[in-house]
Amino acid sequence: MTKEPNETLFDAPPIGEQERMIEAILFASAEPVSKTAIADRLPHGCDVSEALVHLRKRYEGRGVKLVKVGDAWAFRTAPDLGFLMQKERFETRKLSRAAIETLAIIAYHQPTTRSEIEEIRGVSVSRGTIDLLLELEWIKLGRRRMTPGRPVTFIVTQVFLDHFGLESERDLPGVKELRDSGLLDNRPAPGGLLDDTSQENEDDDLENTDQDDMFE
Amino acid sequence: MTKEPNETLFDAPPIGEQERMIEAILFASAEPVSKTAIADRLPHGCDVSEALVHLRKRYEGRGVKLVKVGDAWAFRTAPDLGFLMQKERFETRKLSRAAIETLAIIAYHQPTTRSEIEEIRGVSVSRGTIDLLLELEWIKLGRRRMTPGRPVTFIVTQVFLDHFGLESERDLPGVKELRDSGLLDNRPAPGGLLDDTSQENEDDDLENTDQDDMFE
Amino acid sequence: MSEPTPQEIAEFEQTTQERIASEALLVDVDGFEGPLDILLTLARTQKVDLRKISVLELAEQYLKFVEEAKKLRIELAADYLVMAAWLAFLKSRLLLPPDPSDEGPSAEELAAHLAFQLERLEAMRRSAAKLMARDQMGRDFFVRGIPEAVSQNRKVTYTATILDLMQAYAYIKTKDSFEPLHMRERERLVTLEQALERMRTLIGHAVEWGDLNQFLPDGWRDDPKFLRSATASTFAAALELVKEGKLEIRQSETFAPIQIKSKSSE
Repeated sequence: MTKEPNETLFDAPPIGEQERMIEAILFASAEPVSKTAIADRLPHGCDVSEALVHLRKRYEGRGVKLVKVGDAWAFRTAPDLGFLMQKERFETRKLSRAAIETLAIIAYHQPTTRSEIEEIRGVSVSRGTIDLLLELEWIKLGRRRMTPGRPVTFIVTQVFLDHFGLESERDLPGVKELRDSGLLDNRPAPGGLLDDTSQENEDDDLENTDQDDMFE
Repeated sequence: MTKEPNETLFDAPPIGEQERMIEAILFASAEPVSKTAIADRLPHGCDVSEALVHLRKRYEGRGVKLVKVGDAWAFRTAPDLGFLMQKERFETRKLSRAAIETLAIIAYHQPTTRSEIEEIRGVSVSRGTIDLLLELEWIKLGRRRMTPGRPVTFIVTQVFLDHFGLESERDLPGVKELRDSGLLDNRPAPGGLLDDTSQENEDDDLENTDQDDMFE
Repeated sequence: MSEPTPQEIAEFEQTTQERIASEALLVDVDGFEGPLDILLTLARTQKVDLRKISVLELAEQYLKFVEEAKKLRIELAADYLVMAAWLAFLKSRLLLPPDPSDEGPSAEELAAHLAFQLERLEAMRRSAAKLMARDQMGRDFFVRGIPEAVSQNRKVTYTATILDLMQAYAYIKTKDSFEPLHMRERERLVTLEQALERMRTLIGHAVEWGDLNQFLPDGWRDDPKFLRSATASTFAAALELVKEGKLEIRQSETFAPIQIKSKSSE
């Protein structure tokens, strides 16, 4: 394979120029753009990481800020100016307690299975709750658990991180304290007596098909 | 006239703060925002014009710029970075047999006419094949032949020579050399090796005028 | 009628409060998300750290709650009753001295796990609340309002090497001298006529049943391609001769050797 001529013909542009190129790319996108995607669009030889550091600093204290979402980057308005944005605000349906708790359990325990969620909450998880979270693209399917039945697991998405302004799952509020205190451990019930939820839940699943319980 | 109470109750935020407020509004708005609309959303007493001047200056030479659209304001990608908004996908294709044969005939027999090419190849030459070679700038039109109908002739170009690493057309190896190098010894073995070549050439039949046949 | 003593009033008020409290819990039972949720609510009334909770007391509170529900003829879902049965079991185990012959987890282990579950549920509730209290997109911060689409341009480059070029030319220049499919090659076939002619001269000798392939022309058995041609022609010729009444033909089973015999020999 022959190389593109410009790969070798030209040096990478100066860092300031790289910075404004990234600025343009990120400004133009509503979704976070991954570092790789940025690099793909810049001339060869650019140092995306370095330019991003400069750019982030440049926007500190401004009306918009450069945020990291997983391995991607995006401009977002400064949260303290939210009050100006009445026009842009979109009314989201208020999530039910069941949906919020399920989301939190997935975020903090991911990858986690449905029966683990049910064990933590002590009630069955209605199919509609999971469906809603999938629809919002806040959760997605992870790898199957290598246990009998190979149950699917759920994990949170970049959309979730973006929505809650999180750089990564490690930035979930209080996650370190929870882990240190052992509350995120998967601790099975001794003798499995209380762990009877799975059985109960099967009938619950069948009855519980309406989504009403998700919204307050 | 009595003044509005809030005019005197609160001072307008400092100009820097007004600037970042406008920055956020213009960033998040789905369309350009007029000065009046900006003023409506800012706290009372702000000097929108003044703040806009500052903001515009701040973005001078950056990857995005503050532009006036009619009587409204918006952020736009800097014009010189428009190329970043185009993603180019490079594809490398091998020239089809029909195209390479046509090119070879032009190279060895130039200046040559279309009907001569057809005579040598024994099949018609599709318009697309010639067009592609012209587009690649590997061939160009030569002088018209001084025969009835004054047909156009084709000759190869400097681009052709550069691509194939030739100094001049005279550097093309002669038929004798081809034979000596064994290139002419690809005489098919008895029993139908000829079949696959004739198949490839079928594309180039008279009916076939679309360009699909050019690519293998 | 005597006035109630202050003590009586106080008692009455206390019981009223308790009754209101317990009824509130019951009337609201629909709002609870299962027995664990009820237990967590009851546990909070102990006003101690969940790690120091008295599971025995909690079990009693829960059982009392279920009793109250029965009295008020409130139908509790099955899982509430399952929990009640389990807590009754746990309570008796906690009260009795441990039986050394008992297998499985101890009452203390079971109680500790229940406490862990309650603590974990509460922690998740708190985390969920913290999560929802964060700045949220579309509420507190906003995305770019005028995104610019990235247009896709496809750029095709063509490649060909000097070798491609030369081979192509070589092919054209030698094409004329290629020999078309030769009749000479066709001569290596046995036609039906040839086979028939040959068979006619041979069948006179076939007085006994003999395999058909004995009648194949010499020198045709080595090359499988020619063998096939000869076999087909000879077989067709044999059938033709059978039709003429000059030959008999038989085969014991599928794929078995085909045998022929001269008919005139009988």
